Amino acid sequence: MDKKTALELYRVMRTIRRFEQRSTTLFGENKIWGTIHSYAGEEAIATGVCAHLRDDDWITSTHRGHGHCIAKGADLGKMFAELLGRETGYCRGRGGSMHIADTSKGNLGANGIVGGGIPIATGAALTAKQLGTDQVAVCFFGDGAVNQGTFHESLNLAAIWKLPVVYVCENNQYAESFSTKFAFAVEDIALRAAGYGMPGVRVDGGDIRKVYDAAGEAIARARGGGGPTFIVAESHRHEGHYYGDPQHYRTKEEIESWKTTFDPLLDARTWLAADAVASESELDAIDQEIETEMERAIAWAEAGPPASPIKLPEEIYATS
Amino acid sequence: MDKKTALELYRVMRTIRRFEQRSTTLFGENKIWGTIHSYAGEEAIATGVCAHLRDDDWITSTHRGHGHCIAKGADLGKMFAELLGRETGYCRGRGGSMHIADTSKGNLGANGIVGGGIPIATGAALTAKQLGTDQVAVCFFGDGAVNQGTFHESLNLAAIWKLPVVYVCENNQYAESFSTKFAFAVEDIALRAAGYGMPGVRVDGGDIRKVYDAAGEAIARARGGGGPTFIVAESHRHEGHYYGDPQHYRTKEEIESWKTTFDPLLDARTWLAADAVASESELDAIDQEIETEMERAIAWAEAGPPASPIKLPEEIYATS
Amino acid sequence: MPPLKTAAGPSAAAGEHAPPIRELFYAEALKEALRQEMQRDPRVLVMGEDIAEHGGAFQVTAGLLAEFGPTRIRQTPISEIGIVGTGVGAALTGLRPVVELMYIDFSGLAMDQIVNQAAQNRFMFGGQARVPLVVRTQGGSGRGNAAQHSKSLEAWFTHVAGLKVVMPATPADAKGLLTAAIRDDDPVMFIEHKLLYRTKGAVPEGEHIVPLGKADVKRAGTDLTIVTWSREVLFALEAAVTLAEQGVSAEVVDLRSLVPLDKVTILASVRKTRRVLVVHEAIKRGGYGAEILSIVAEEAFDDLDAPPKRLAGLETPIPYAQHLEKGVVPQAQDIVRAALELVG
Amino acid sequence: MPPLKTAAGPSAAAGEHAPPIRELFYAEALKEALRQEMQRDPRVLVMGEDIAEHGGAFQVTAGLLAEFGPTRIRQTPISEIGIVGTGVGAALTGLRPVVELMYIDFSGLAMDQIVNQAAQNRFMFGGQARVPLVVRTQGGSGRGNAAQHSKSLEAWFTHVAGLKVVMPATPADAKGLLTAAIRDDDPVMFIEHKLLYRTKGAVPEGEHIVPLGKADVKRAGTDLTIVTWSREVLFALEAAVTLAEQGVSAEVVDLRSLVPLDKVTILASVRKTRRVLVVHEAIKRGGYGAEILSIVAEEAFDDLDAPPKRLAGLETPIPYAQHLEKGVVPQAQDIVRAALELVG
Ligand SMILES: Cc1ncc(C[n+]2csc(CCOP(=O)(O)OP(=O)(O)O)c2C)c(N)n1
Ligand SMILES: Cc1ncc(C[n+]2csc(CCOP(=O)(O)OP(=O)(O)O)c2C)c(N)n1
Ligand SMILES: [Mg+2]
Ligand SMILES: [Mg+2]
Repeated sequence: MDKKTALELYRVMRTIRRFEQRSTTLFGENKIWGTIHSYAGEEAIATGVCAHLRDDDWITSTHRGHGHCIAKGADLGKMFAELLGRETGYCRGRGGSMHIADTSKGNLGANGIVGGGIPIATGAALTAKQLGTDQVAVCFFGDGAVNQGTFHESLNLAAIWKLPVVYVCENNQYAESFSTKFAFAVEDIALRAAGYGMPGVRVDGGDIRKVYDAAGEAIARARGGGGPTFIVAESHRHEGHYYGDPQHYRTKEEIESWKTTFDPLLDARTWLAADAVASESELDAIDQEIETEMERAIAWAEAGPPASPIKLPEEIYATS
Repeated sequence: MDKKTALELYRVMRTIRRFEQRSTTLFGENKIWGTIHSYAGEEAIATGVCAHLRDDDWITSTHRGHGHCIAKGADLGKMFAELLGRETGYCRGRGGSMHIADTSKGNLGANGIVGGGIPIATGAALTAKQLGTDQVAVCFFGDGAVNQGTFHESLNLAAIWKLPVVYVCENNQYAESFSTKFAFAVEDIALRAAGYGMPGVRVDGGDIRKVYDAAGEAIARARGGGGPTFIVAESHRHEGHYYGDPQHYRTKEEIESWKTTFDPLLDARTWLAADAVASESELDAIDQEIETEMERAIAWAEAGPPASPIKLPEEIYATS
Repeated sequence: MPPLKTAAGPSAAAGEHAPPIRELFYAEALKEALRQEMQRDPRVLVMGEDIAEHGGAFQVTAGLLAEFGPTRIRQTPISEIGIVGTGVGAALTGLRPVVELMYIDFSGLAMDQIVNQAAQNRFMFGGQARVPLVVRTQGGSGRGNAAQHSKSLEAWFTHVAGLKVVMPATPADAKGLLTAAIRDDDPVMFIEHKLLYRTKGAVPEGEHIVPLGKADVKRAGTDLTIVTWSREVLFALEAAVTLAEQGVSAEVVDLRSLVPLDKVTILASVRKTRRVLVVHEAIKRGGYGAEILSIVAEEAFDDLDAPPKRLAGLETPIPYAQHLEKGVVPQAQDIVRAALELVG
Repeated sequence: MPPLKTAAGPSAAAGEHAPPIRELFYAEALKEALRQEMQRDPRVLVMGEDIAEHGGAFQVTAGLLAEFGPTRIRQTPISEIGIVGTGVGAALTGLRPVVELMYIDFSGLAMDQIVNQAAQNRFMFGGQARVPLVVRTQGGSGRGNAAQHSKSLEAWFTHVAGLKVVMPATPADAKGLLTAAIRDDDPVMFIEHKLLYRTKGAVPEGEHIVPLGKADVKRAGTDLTIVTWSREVLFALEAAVTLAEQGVSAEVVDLRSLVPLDKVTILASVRKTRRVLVVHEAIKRGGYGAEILSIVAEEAFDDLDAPPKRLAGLETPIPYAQHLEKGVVPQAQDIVRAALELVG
């Protein structure tokens, strides 16, 4: 992987991490309403996948969607503004953390319904096929969504129609409090792909290089008319399911251990240095730039006007 | 297989075939309202599976349910009475062909919703497990139901909970007009079992001996606490999807060919004779008995009173 | 039911240099709308079960496979939530899908994609997207299909912000409303009735649009207003004839669009006749008839000479036996009886 | 919302040698009902997502895992139609399952099993079976969860023949109605409200049953009747206090059971006050308020001194921003305003 790509991937991952840290503090300051789900620990997945996508490719995202949104090129200010319920937010304060979309960059939206985005991404891929373009749709979802009927029906449709879609399961080992050990009778979730007649790939979601390569292959296959792929990226979330989750379902030791033994950013810094791709100071400089950019984005968001009063029916209908 | 069992299986299959032939003529005579779906050609499946079940074991059935109902020991008169809309029918004329249940024999009911019975059978198996009995639930459904979300969610639940349930897919190669060639990107539907972590078995649904053995093994495993099995019985329906189906989706040749090359009854008569289990005349005698029994059942049904007026709310509520 | 003749409603050809008229079955009128819109716009595609060689459970798409091929008449496995959701995604990204749910009774399988995804998308994402999706389905009893293939569930969809709900009663309205629904940029539940497919009526050739949100006075009258929709419109018109013979002049208002709702036409008619009977096939409790009656009671209370009344299906799943099935939903004579009570 | 105090309704302890009373949170009252019924009947089990170690999204099952173990507090994958359907099968074969749908917004995924299977089974099969299934869920807005986690969808379920629908507003009713629902042999949709879990009220210890189908006059009055349910009961009681200060005496009728419905109590109250305001959080169009208003208009038309009115949620998905969220559903002051208009 060339230096430019490597540093760009690092920059995106770091931006996501920092965004999650800052939204967490903002939530703690009661500036964010509702709930937020941190992507910390899973940054390599969205980053490695979206690096292969164009602005006119589509993604569908989840309740844990900040990372997908950033990796697809979203504006940080508009994201914070949405979390802060500002008119300047991506969804004018109507959506909040669980419902950020950025259609200008092909992000069809986060989804509060587990598995809800799977048929939607499948439909986007159908559009590409129907109109004969070379666009690709990528569908992000968690391990929990794999046991939803939408997963099953959608993967079968994509397989029989050979649609240009890549299904990316972010297996962070838990669905809220439910461990995959109990939610599945199989250890390797990617096994399910065979039943639909599509390739199933299991990858280390903590290593940006491995994710980048696996995603590159799958997206190229989709673009080339080779049909769908099911990727399972093994990972771990550093935080609770949501801000304030007491995490009774796992031990303090487990929680702490992942922060040190499973961190795509630490991992990247290690090999970037070891392979002499970038020096510590180069990476620190990037972190510093992100720090500045982040605070500017937050300041911009906080300066925005509150979400404007709802206008009906025009806000619920396009034709009225 | 001993002679008694062999002849009993033959008798059940013949009874189902004859029931379908007669309900078809009754429909033609406008004595049956609504719609009927013939099981002709698939008799070996219900027969071979239910032969291993006790009256206190449960089954869930489908819109093509006459065969399951008979194999589980239903009274032919009450079945015909239901088709004729009589008060003496299994469901007092409320259900009709698509909704026959016989709870006295553990038949929890046919279902008009494709895949609708799959979680219900799973729940029956949960009852057995929860109460610590050795009862087993068998779930019949078609190839079309395999692409329903209920199939997916239920098989996963049964696998993680090791429930005593056997899922029997009757693959007659079509879902209404849709060929499995196009509905699946895999040729062997049983492949899906692996993704749930349960055994998948593909069997020739035209050979009662093969069905009997495969089902026996799966049901014994379930009864013994070994968990669920997914069986796919390959078969062909001799008639259209429903009475009156023009069958534009397959050729006359195909339709005719199955009646001669895929008939579990012809097949059974052949090996019963070849293995000298029973003579032609013995089998003809059985057919004759069934003929008599069938006409007696129809006469009884036709003599029954029409479905009585609906009483509300007691017919919709058990507690009111 | 024998093929019933129904006239194209007065306003059916409204706002048009009235094109040639000839008779078509309701199913043919729907097909004509699909064909014309598919010819007009390559982004329109039809998805559903058994819509290809078989031509659809009620023959609405018969012949379209030959004309448009399997990519635009896209037959699907039995995966209701999968196909509706795929329709949502396709609609969000540039297609104009018409997805068929064979029976409205199956909508319970796809409800999440219809409600949480299709209907809420535009508002939830601050107006970034539009969802030009039509979900074609059919409901109603009368064919002996029993409880799981005979329900009338329109009320569920009227209670969702962001959906539009249409229920044509005549072939002309079927063509005009389906055309309008396909061209509409919002998700539309297009609900047909299984016993209307074989009814005949005059249908304009060529482009024929009936705008969403316009009720149609199918028969003018002075003594009471019967507000209804879908198949009950035919029963109401039948009843109106009988009532006329008994000296009662009934006005029949066919809503056609349940959402958006044409309150103006309803209230104008009620203020004229000063009596209202709301009729539908769905069970009464929680039915859309309650919404209509409530609007009248709230906004025209003092214009009423008698309490407003509803006539609707009995609170029971639809039974199989033919003689029972007829008894649980309003027939023409039931409407006559209720109307006479109201004016008497 | 600060923990609101609510008294156990007059009739809450009806038909009992009034047992000791103490205060519990609504969530605790629900848990007490679950615990007592699970102790009483080994066939009762609870199934749902995150109900074990996590104790449920709203802590209703917190602690029950330790007492009853993982087979009776059975945690499930995210498979809504699978778990509700499994509940139907278990109920048909001898268990009494209480299945939890974490948010009523997810019921669209399980609708087929609730409606086509659970609700219709008894009638469809001629009375051969019973379906003692309770589906516990919660709805409503007020926590910033936005469009897919804040809906009020009770109207859908009231429009289904064969279901019972319950929506407790107070801790005492929550315990009493859940106990009754678990002992009922029919499928019951038990709908809680996410902002009620932390409200406190007096709750009888030991066995406490509030029969399904009995409304409760939570406050007596003479000038108008406010018919409402769930969280809006608290707003109505708050409004009644303000109204009293302004010399208006409002009677607050809490339906508690939407199905079966206590028409007698509603009509008696309306005939007394001669004015009715129906209030609910769900959007107005197609809401259950229309059913209540229709019954009043049909059966007590001549007893009304003013047109009946509805006050309900705006026709929009629930927005995220806190200041917008409050504005789309009726608050106490909105009820005061509507009541004054009605009596003025
Ligand atoms: C259909 C549905 N069921 C339940 C929920 C509640 N819920 C929100 S997130 C979540 C866990 C999702 O787990 P997973 O898919 O693994 O994603 P993760 O949170 O681990 O990223 C659940 C159960 C929901 N939002 N939608
Ligand atoms: C959920 C649902 N979708 C569609 C239908 C309409 N339908 C009835 S039978 C059938 C085909 C079922 O095919 P399969 O499962 O293979 O069973 P078979 O008829 O071949 O025995 C369809 C699509 C239905 N009844 N339920
Ligand atoms: Mg997870
Ligand atoms: Mg089949």
